Amino acid sequence: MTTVAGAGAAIPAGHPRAGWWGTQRNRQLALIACFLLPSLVVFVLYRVLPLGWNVVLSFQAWSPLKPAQWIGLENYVEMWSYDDVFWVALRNTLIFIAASPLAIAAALGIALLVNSDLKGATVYRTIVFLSYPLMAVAVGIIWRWMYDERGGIINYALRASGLVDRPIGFLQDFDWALPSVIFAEIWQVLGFYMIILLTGLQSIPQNLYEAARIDGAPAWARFFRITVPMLRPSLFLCIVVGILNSFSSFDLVYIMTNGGPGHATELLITHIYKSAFVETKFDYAAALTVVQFSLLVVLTIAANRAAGGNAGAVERD
Amino acid sequence: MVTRRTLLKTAAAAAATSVFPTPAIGQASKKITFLTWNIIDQKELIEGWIKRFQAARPGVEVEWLDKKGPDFGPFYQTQLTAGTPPDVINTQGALGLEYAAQGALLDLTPLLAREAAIKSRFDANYLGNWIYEGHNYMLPFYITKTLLFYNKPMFAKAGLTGPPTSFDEILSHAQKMTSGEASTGFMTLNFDWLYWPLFAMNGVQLVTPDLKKTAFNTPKAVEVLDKLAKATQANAINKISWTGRWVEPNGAFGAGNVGMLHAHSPAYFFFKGQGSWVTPETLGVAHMPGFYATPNSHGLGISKGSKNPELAWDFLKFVTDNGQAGELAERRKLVTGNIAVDKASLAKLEKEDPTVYAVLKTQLEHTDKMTGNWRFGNDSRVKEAFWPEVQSALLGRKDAKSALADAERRMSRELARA
Amino acid sequence: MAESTIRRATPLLALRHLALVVVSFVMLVPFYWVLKTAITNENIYAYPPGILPREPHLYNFVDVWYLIPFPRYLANSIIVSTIAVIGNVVFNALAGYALTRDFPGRRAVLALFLSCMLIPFQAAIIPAYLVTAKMGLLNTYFGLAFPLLSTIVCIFVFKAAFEAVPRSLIDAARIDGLSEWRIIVRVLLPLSKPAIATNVILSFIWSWNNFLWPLLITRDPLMQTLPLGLARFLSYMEDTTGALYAFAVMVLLPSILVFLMAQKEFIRGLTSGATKG
Amino acid sequence: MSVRRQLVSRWVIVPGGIAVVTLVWLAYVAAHDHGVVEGRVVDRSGRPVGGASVMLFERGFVTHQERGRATSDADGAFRFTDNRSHSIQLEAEAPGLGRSERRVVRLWFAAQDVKLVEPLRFATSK
Repeated sequence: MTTVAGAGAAIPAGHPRAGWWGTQRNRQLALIACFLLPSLVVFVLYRVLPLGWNVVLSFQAWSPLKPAQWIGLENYVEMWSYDDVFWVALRNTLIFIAASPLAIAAALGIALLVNSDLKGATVYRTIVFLSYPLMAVAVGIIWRWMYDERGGIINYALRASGLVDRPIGFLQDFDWALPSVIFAEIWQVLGFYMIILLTGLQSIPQNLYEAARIDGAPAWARFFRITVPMLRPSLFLCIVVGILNSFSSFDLVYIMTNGGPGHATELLITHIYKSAFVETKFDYAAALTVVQFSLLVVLTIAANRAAGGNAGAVERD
Repeated sequence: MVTRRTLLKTAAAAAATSVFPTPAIGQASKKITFLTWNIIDQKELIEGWIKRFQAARPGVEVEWLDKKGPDFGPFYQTQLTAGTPPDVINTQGALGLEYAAQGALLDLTPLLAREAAIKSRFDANYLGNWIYEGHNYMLPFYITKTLLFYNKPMFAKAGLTGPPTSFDEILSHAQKMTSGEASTGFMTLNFDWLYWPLFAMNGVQLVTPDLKKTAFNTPKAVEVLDKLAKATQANAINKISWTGRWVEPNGAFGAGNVGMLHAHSPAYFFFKGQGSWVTPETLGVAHMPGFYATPNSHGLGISKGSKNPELAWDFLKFVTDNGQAGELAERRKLVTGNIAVDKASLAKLEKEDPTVYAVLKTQLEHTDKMTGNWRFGNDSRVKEAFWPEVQSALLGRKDAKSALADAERRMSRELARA
Repeated sequence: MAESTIRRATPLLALRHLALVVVSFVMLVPFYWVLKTAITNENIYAYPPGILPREPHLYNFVDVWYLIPFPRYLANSIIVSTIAVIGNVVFNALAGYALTRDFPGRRAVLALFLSCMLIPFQAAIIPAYLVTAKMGLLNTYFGLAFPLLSTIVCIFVFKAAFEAVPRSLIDAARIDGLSEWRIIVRVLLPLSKPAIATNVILSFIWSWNNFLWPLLITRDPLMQTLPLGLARFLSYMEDTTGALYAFAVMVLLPSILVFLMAQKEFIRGLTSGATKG
Repeated sequence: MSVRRQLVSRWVIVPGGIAVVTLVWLAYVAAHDHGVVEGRVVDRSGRPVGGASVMLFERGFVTHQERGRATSDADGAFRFTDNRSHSIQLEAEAPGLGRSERRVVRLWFAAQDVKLVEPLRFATSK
């Protein structure tokens, strides 16, 4: 403080910067700003700018080499009143997202199990995580084969065990395709949820449990009064990631079904990608992107509310 | 003064090039980029070409890039937007036409007019696959169209003497060879309109000759689609026909329990690699009834944004001339659309590898009967509007009538937008 | 539950193992197939599927090594991923900490971060490319790593971990006159080892498996990363070949290694929380 | 963490260990990659075939290219010294005997020196 005051004195009085820099709080603010800066740079360059680009593009008619011209809401009108694929993709995307809580619940269960002094917890943990780092393309190929109607191991097992008499074309059947893709997606992402939740569990001070135990709170009570509230940030994170997966698992869907059969597994992201890079409708794809973005924002806000606001932060003193 | 300014300029330029490792931008030496479509297996060959090309032209540099189909679009479109498109590109199917319509490709018509010798190199019908609104945009690199492969032992077992000669015979043959799940009768590839001969041989037209209006929603088309759907439900047509892409159908045919496969010539090498049963005695090769076939050829074009279009054209001529094309034909065992080359290599193959010969021969026959190769500038959009609906019908999700109605509605919209 | 001190009755213990074994089985079956196909050349669409590998061998791995410039790609991947990991741990920790402090516009920043997460990269390709080109980072390691230098998920991992650290501890440190920087390094990070581990693991995996971005910004073959080798295998042999799966395994191993090395922190973390508060 | 502790941490040991193993392996490879391929050619009854020309095919991405030919000496032995590949096929051809079976030889690294245990065998005999 004193040194700073001195510095402040050295500079002609009333110099705004000196005055601003003078207070402890402002220096704190400057510091916080510096802390945020690197990340902000990355996100502004690779997230915010592209979003802006998409927003602008969504009101234009453009393709590489074609000068952009403003066409107002045409792209959106097209989407709303003519593109029936959009509505299918929207529905599928929502189903896709709705499935993630199940995965998270499963992951929580596993995390709790492997977070103890259980023998071989490390092994289990590793096994569950194993699938996450696998390249999505490889995962897609493998599951496409597992689901295969003739050579697929799943049908093979189902029939060997006499559960079904006719093989199921999981990825070819209009009703099975989406659930099958979702299951494969969960298979891959389970390990991710698990370590996020593990990280959360790790940071719960044990003394809370001890205290609770001394008060004679039963296990379930400790779970709901301590574990769940303390896990709020991690759970929130998992839910957000669950929402993200509706597009971050693009590769998987693209490899497994490419949105088919018909449009049974068409997600907004596959529709966006195909519109842009297969049909070269970049302008229309931009409109789709904006819509998907808004949708996900709404969902995230809802999740945030559910997690008690502040990204599920736990306020304690 | 002047000297100093120029000096500064060059210095700045040098600095720029060193700071910006961006290729093809602001480079002194004459450089072109050759972007191929999924032919990385011929690394040795293409690098050899480039060496020779450069040797003959001092100060010229050729950069070679290869992308797999799904990655090609994103890469090329991005490069277009950035103003650094690869000079010479190799695309598959109708994509070249779309890029042409997009204004990405150089119109080769004047160049071909200038050098008749080049134009006469190629099979006119194949060359014609890349004519968009009357202009040539691409030259054949290597060419394929669909044909009918069939499993002779399965034919014999079903008491069938020869390949089908009509649409209904395809279905009846298929039915005869079908027994539950153990074996299915017929299978086709479905991407890029490859299944279209099935409709063409029934006289179904997709669009009016001017490509402006849909023409497929007819009672006949409904009947055909319905027959195909029923045959699929009965397992006579393998479901993979409508759901698989490349690996599944060819893999299944290679597994030896599918009677017929309608696919283009590269399929042969794939299922041969998969199926030990494939020998000259067991594999039958024929044309589809009515000699209809859908091409899926590889073309070479020049990006309009090329900094050295003349050099690019030079390279195009170099790659497609007898020497280079000959090597490609020999190594990849394919036909190039270069008449002289194909003649020679087929003559050679006739002795060395009768099956390959039989397969490739079909590629040069009845080239006037090619179908499913409409010169759309928005082919993929039309496809996206048409195929999913038809697929729904084929897999029994929708009835043929309403599927075609929906397809018509969506396709008409795309055609109108174009 | 999370508490480690209690001794559990054996039947319950057995039950836990049972549950985990079942889960493990489901997780491993597809995996088994990756491995099986990697050590054979069987057509995976053959029927009926062979459960046990027929005449297994390891030559597919040799093929992978030579059919693509594996060593070069590997080196590139390692460099890029290392840059990304360092960037993530440092930047995310800073940002994560900043978000635990309250300052004007905090909610705005929070909202910005959250919404940044919701933009799919597939839709950002072209602008991202143009930006990178403008910065002259095409064909450079830094350009490859840049978009992944800081990831929001990991920022929130840190934020959550830091928030769980008792305030009293930080206040005490502050009273002792520790600078913010010191507080992070000396107080928060040591208590957030699991968060660090998670950051390392996830950022490594993400940059390691990144496919689309390297595909677009590296024209120079010498700058390409491992996942791009995948395209080469798919390109001609398609996906029935053993080499492809051998490749997948070879690309997977480093991630697993990093996970195994980092996950020790999850166990250590168990006791760390208990000490203070 | 002190410098010493960091040095012995797994983050150093594991990569270090891998590096060491790699170096050892590379050393071994360097000592054994002269591209020598040796073997013998015999006819059906196992008698050595002299003057048979042996072809060496090299594996490309999907194809096999002929890379070289060698001729077997009086006791059927042949020797290539310029193999660059990690996956080759050998086939012998002799007047009156036709072609031998095609032997697939896969190596652990490119140009690995190798000696065929089982000789190339013709289906027919003199």
